[in-house]
Amino acid sequence: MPRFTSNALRVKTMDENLSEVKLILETALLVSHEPLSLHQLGKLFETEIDHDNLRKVLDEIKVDWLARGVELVQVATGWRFQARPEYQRYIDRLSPEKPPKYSRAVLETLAIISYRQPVTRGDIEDIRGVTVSPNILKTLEGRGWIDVIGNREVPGRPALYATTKQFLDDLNLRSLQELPSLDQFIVNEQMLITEAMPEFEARPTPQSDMTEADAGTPA
Amino acid sequence: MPRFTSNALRVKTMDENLSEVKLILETALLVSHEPLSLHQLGKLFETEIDHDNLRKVLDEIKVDWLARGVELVQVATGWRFQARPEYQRYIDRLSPEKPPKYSRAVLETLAIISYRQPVTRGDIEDIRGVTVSPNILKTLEGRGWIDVIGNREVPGRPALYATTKQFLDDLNLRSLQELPSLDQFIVNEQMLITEAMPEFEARPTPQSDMTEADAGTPA
Amino acid sequence: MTAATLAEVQPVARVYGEPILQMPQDLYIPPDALEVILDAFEGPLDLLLYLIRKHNLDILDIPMAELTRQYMVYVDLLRHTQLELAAEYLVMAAMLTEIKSRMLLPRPPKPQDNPEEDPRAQLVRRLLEYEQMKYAAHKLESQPQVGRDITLVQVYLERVAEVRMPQVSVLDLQSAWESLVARAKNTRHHRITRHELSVREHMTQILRALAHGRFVEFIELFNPSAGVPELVVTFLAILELAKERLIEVTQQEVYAPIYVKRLESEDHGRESE
Repeated sequence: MPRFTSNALRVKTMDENLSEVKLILETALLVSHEPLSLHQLGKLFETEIDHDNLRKVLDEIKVDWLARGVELVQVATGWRFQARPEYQRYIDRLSPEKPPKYSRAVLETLAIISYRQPVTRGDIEDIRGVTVSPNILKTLEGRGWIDVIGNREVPGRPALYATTKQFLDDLNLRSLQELPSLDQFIVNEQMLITEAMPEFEARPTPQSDMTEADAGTPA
Repeated sequence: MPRFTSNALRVKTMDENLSEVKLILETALLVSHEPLSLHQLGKLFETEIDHDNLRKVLDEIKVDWLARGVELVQVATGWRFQARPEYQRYIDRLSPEKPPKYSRAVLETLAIISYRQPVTRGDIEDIRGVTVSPNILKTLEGRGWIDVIGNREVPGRPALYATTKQFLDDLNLRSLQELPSLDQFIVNEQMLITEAMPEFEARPTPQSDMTEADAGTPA
Repeated sequence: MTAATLAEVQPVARVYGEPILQMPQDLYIPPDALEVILDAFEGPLDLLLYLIRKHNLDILDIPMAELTRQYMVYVDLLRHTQLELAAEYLVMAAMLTEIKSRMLLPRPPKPQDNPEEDPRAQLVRRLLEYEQMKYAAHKLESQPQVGRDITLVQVYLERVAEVRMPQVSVLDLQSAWESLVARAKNTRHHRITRHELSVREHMTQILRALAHGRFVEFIELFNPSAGVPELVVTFLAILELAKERLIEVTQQEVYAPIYVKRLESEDHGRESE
């Protein structure tokens, strides 16, 4: 293969030469798909550069990149530039995979626990009208969103579930009261025409509602 | 949807914020396999950054890289980092692999599609004066440089071909307007004799084939 | 063949192993060389263009007779090996013949509204169009190309396989609840008011505070600085918990401290779990 004379390397002073060597190394490392060994990096230049000197320049490049999102690292097969792990979350936003979704069963169970806590599995089953598989509760416990805060003193002493602090944090809520009010829904249910979706601001609720609700629940 | 707070962006001063934005943009562009549009770059951040500001930061990054072997450029689908042409010869020493060289038939077809789009295969044949083999179009489609953008509403509804954004990206162009101008052709019409001349390669000729074929054909 | 005017060192082609040092200078191409040479052209238009340019012919004054005769020779030779290409050369020959014949015919007086075009004009337009596209192809090829003249930066990113958790928003919860209620509408009503929610939240908090079966003084469960509504809600939560038999509220004597305790561990212990 014909080798072309490198103008870039035909320089006047040692310093200039070194800075050009540095640029060439940096460029090659930035475009390379795989790590480059000292041997490969040496092949970039017409004039031979011994490995000690190459290593010195690579160390300099490493220092140059210290405050950047990308770093020069040495791995088994050579040197490569790689993004610092802290930046992955930004880059991940570029190609958002569809996040997994919880099944309706999980969401409904979570909704019941959020709004009716503390509740037993039996309570959840009563409301949903179907059996609640232990996996659903395990999923939510595993996520750290619900936990058992006691047992109800009835035969079988069923566990009582409630939502955790982490649940509030993950949903960006300060307290359960910031959950959407369901008043609006009840109004709609009663076929009274109302406008928009419920809002999150605190609305005064008639005290009697709770009493009524309690009284209205069949024993 | 609740938005989670980004620590990296929760900074004290405007300056700090900006330098972090710059680092994130630079890192994403260095890592990305394809050009990133302003829209995509905006998605990197929690808080919205308008396109004007993004462009300003990109220009700053461009300036930062002026004295390096790599440059930030804008092409059809967005911004990307690429090695400066002056450094290509060094890079070639590492991986001498090159994309396939296209035949004149492929290149002429590509030229007609680029400059006369949208065109049907018939249009291409009219200009070139020969049948266009489906392989030629397949080659260009396979490269991602052309695609079918519709059909001409004439009998047979022939497919209309046009060039893709990737074609522009791969040719380092932002838009079709940046295609080399053909004005010069009209001026220098007479000087084209050598340029337009086909190149002949010393190719082994299937001599025996021809003789046989000639001999075998009844007169 | 006419004398060579160009001194070319590289053979342009080889025919039967013999190098052809230059392109034929005449319109006439020896049959031996024809196949090789025609291969080098993209078709009859390309060849015609080459011949015109090579001989510096005026594109508007093509020697039709000579060209046509030459094309017929090509067609004759080609039809044995490349029928399709032969057809294309034949079309060109026919076109050339037609142009020639129209030029030979005496021109009828032209009607004013339909001036007859020079029969060569269309061919010339095609030749120029084709030549321009050849020029465009040449220009495109010299355009810097990614992978050939441009290398893209590609920095490695070690993707930590992050387990992506489903995201749930408060609206998801609301709609889940609404669909529940819609389903259960005929049998019962679940009215969740903001007030009740805050009572329920406090019930959970109190149960957490009473973990491990310890006694907690009643007043410790209240946060006096939180305001009257908070105190009322806490009190309601304690009542509700007592009603649901989740806690036990005890007082030894009047005015003695009231203690609150979770009910479970006393009667049953944890072995039932």
